[in-house]
Amino acid sequence: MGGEFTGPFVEMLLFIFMIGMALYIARMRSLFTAAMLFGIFSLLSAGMLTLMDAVDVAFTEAAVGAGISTVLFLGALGLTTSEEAPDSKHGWTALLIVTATGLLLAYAALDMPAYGDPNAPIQLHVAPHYLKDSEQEVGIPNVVTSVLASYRGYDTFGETTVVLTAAVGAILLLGGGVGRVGAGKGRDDEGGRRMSDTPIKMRVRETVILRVVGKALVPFILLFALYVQFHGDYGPGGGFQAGVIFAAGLILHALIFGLDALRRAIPQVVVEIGIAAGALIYGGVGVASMVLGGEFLHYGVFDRHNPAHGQHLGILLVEFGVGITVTFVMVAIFYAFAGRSRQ
Amino acid sequence: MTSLANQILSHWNYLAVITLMMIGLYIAISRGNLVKKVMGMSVFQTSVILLYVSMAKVTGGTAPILIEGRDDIIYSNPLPHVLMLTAIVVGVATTALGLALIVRINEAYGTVEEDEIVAMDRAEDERDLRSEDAS
Amino acid sequence: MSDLASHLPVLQVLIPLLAAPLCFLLRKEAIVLPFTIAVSFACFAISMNLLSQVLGGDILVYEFGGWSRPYGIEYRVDILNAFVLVVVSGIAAVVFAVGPGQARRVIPEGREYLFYSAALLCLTGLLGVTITGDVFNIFVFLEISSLSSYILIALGLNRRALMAAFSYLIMGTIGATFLLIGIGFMYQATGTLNMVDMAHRIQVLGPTKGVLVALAFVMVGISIKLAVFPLHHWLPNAYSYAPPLVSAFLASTATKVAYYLLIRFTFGLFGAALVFETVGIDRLLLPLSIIAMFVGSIAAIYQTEFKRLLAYSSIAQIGYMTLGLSFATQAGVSAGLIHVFNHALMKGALFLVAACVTWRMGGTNLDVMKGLGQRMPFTMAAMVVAGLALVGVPGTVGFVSKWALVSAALEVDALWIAFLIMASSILALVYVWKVVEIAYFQTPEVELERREPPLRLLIPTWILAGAAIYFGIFSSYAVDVAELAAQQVFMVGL
Amino acid sequence: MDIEMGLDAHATIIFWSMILPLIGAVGVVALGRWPNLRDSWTIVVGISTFTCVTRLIEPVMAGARPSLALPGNMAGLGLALEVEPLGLLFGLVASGLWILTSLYGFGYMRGHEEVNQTRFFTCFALAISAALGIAFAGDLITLFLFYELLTFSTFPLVTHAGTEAAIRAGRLYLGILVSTSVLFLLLAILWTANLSDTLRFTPGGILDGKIAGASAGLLLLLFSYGVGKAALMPFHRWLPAAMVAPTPVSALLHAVAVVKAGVFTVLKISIYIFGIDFLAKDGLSDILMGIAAITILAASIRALSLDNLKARLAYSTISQLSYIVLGAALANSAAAMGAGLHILMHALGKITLFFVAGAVMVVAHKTEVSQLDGLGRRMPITFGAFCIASFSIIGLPPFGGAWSKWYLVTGAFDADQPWMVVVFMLSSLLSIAYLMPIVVRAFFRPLPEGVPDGINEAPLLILLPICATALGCFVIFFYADSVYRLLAPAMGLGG
Repeated sequence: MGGEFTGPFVEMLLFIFMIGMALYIARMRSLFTAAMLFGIFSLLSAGMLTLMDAVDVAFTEAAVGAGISTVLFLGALGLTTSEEAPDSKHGWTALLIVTATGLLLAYAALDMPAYGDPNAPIQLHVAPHYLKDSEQEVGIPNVVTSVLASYRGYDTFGETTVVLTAAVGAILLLGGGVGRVGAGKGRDDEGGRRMSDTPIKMRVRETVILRVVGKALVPFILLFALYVQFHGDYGPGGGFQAGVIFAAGLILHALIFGLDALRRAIPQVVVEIGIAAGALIYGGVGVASMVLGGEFLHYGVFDRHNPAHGQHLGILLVEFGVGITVTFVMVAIFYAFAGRSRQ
Repeated sequence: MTSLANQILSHWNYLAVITLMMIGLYIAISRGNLVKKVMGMSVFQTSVILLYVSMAKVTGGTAPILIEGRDDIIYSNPLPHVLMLTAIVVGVATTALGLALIVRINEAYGTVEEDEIVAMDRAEDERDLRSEDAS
Repeated sequence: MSDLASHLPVLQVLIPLLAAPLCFLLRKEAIVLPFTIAVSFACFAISMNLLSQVLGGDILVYEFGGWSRPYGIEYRVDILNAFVLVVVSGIAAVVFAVGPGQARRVIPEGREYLFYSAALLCLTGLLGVTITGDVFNIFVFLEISSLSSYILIALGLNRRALMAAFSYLIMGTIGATFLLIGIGFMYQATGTLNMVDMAHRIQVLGPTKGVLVALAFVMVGISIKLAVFPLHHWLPNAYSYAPPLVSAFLASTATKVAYYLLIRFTFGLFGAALVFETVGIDRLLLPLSIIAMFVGSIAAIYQTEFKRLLAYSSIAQIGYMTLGLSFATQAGVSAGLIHVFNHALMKGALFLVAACVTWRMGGTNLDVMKGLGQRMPFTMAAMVVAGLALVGVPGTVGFVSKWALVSAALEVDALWIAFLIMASSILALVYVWKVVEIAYFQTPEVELERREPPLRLLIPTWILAGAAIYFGIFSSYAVDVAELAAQQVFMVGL
Repeated sequence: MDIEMGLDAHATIIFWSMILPLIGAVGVVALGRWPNLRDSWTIVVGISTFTCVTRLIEPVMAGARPSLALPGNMAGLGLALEVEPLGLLFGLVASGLWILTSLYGFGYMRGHEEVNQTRFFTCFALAISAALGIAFAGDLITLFLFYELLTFSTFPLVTHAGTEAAIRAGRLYLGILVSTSVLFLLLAILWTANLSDTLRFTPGGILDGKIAGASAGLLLLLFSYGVGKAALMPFHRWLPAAMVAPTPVSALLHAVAVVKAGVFTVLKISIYIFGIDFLAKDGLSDILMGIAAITILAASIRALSLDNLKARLAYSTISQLSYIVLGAALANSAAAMGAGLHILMHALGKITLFFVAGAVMVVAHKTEVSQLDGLGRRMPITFGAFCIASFSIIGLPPFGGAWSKWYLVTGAFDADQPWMVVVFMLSSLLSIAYLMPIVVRAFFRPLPEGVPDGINEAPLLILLPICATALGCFVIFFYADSVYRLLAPAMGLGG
């Protein structure tokens, strides 16, 4: 890293850019542009996160904020409208609320330990334990992964469930791309364009170069996802990031070769079973540890002689579960949006 | 006065994050376009992530991936990172759900502007009321 | 650690949590429905067992992954949250048996299992929020319950349900993010996420700026979820356009869990001394509660739709609960908790009546309820019973609540508040009686024969309505537990 | 051991006297399809209930206070029944007159061809059960429970006709009764609970020394106005409104059960919660006395100007109810005795008057006083009974009303309140003025042209109860002594 001198300048610059982006998002009437700006905003914040040593978070933010969220926004815009109506009212109350909230926060923030203070309460309690003892207790170098999957593994299980909930919602609300909700439950092939057929994407499909490059790229993306999945113990990465990247690979495939191609390869039923399977793998690991005489998610019991080894195994398995669920949830959400015809 | 300036200097990061948060919150509550609202919400949530991670930063520290055999390295606090991984996921789940709702709202109303939707609902109420009076 | 009993705290949440993805695999509604019922009953049984274990004053602690406090996440069961667990899982056991009802029409064909999955996720989230002893875990499970409730609300028949769900999503997310910011400041000040650890450290720390602002954000965040006046705007639309069964479940559980959080944070984490003496939250909460009691009730009087009327009534009833809290006395907290239980019963029953009416008439506009007293006598009798409970007629749970609340008010020598509580219950009589008159004295526009809804709808309705009487007459069960819980909150804190 | 056994037996009697009307109500619903069977069933239940209650006389006279703890506890307070003399008297009146009213009701409802008779008799039975609950309540909370149950069980009776007017009357009925009970009575009970560790009705009261001065006065007012059923002005308007109900309801409920439940409650609270001695201290009850006096006179004057017979009787009732409140407020033994006696005496008289009003309505379809000219000649027995009952209400010997008025006036003298004596006298004069013209019209005015010949004495089922209650007004004059002996312990007058 650049040391104490360059750091703040880069960070400040990033912040100035981000604030600019945010203001642009607020003002921009073209929603497509706003969505793209949001993607850039996420990317910048990922950069900022990296500067603040949160590589795992940065990785995820880049994949999710800049990747998935932007795709979702574009997808939704493809199905709705791309222009915001001129807005006239309720600016002042909102501004008042926001200013008051902001001042309150600033008031508290100024009382906080200085930025980067190594003697802040937060640095003296609990966290040192993770940094000092996780090597011995869990046995993997990436402390974030240790905490994520073991010390606070239950939170991560909850997080997996949140993702699963989103899939439930997307399928229930948008019909999983299989049928239209409400009026006429028939298939939606008859009329209207699909999101995957919006002009930009149509051009994608028609451009030979993109097809060729894309085709070559997809396997590498999937491979990279697998690397991220299983390398999470040692470096940034893990089930969540891997799942998102894997899904991104599949979605890219669908964008190039059409939704139906992907549908044929991975039917909706498989997607749904996959979603459930991932969560059940995670829960199953926990239940197995209970059966073996430990608490829920107490991986140490998997290897009585070498608890750290058991921890390692447990983390590998739950990360795998997360990866599967996230992959299929992302695909399910993509199906749900993409399969929705435009009115 | 200088003490306040010092305070601001040593906390500039937090203040920048708070500014971002408030812009996000402002978009979420003041915009009439539903997609914009969700965008604002996302900006808000992303900024909260920055807030947490800012707390974790230790000057001169590095990412909390242990390097064997080195005791002299300062690591930043891994716990907020873990928490924010969860928060990001929660955020994207919320965004997905919000957008799914917007798609349905657009199908039902033909618009994603809050004002127009409210106006349509009100017109519908008035129509019901009139037909009731007529009967 | 091997015996099943010691795992009960985690099983309380784990069973519905795992059942939700299992629904994906079972798929057929004929299997998923009994499965869901079995799961909700198992939850109820577990919660009863947990309550009986902690009533003596013991606190059950379950450390996830075998990691001890404060490094891991722990579940922590005391009387207070065991009581709320019983309410939530009990209501789930009664309501889930009914199935999606009319919402079936908007669910994609063959995807009914997803409805059950969403319902189970909602239950999971609510139970998880209640039982946990870790502040960040609260946020995670709160989001599970919130996201699933947005989904469930969006399944209402009217297109306005979508907008209601969306508004709730925005408000709910802002609320949750505020809570997250508050938790962040608390973490920043203490370095820990474990509630017990955090409470101790906040005690030592005292009212620093960070802690005070954390308090403000946590309070606002929870108040949005709880629909405390004036942060209640999402609630009427959400409850009136959601499928009635969803309203029945959410109205009797979601706000209750939020109320639990309010108690937990004020008395457990920040400590009553800080919240009430240093900051004086009560000086804000008390008038807001009273305004809510009146604004909610008066708005309810003017509604022309049954569920919307009930929704506004909920805002008033939430005012009673927060009023109890704002006395900052043991009697006040106990009164609030009693009302949590009682309100769950009566509001649950009333929303189930709305479900019955929807089944029969396709909607719950007050117009269509004309003359239903003769055409659906059992359903409407349940409405009268639960409605009277809402008014606070002796012999019903509503009276028990009112008694406790007014006693608490008199204990702090607030005769005028006592009088206002009474006055607002007169308003409840007005809006309840408005519905009764419509159902019994007005003639329907179209002549209908007498027909009751199917038993799978009628039985749950009457279970709750019956309970509203039973626990009104045999009130000591609930009252004793609530008093013990309040006592523990005051004596032990966390 | 024997005493234990004895008490248990009494508890059983209390239990049955409470539960029988409920069983009756269930039976009425079950037998709804067969009117004759249903009505016979009502009578059987009525007689059994009354018999049960009468079996409590002996032990209570002997000084026992049979009690029964009800299952359940509301708000952490157990529900308890305890029979003391005053409650027993009220219970006897309510359950005894129920039999007669039922008989009358069959005749009336059939003669009037009313609909929903099953619902009517069901609610009637429920109301009686609630009234008995009030009579036997052992503490304030139990009393409040049954008080509210009585309100809600009588609501369907008031709105029986289902017309717009009936619904509006129902709103007023429920609105005033529930509002006052919740706003004032419940608040007063809670206040009492806050002051005292018990809510039991205790001889001598429970409040002395725990509250004083203006607060005590306020509490007394909260209690008095909280009992809306006592119809103290200005919360009296529900009673005339409730007259839209079928006449049996007006007769039993709005001349006996409901309104007497109200004044009974006031009396009971005065005696057993405040205690007569405490009330007499420092003129605590002076304000209440004034309110009662004003109600007595104002309602009487209002009665004078009303042409509708039932409305006139209703205002007469409001006036007479305040006799009892005034008796309580005078706060001495004689006045309390007068008040207690008046519960019975006024009940007998007023129910007769209402029975007659109903009979006229069924037979001649007349509702206004001005339409009654000459009817006494066609219906001599009916109007004879009316005359007797009027004398009793006015307070002439040899009818029951004379006794209660005697004790009330004595009490006013004892309390050194000569103005109250004047009030009683004035009120008697006024009651002559609003009751006697009716008798005079009926007997001495000529029958107007065009009255069909068919108008004659009422059917037997109606006539019989009328005669019975009118006879009661007379007979009780001679047996007032035994009622006195029953009540004496409660009023601190010794055996």
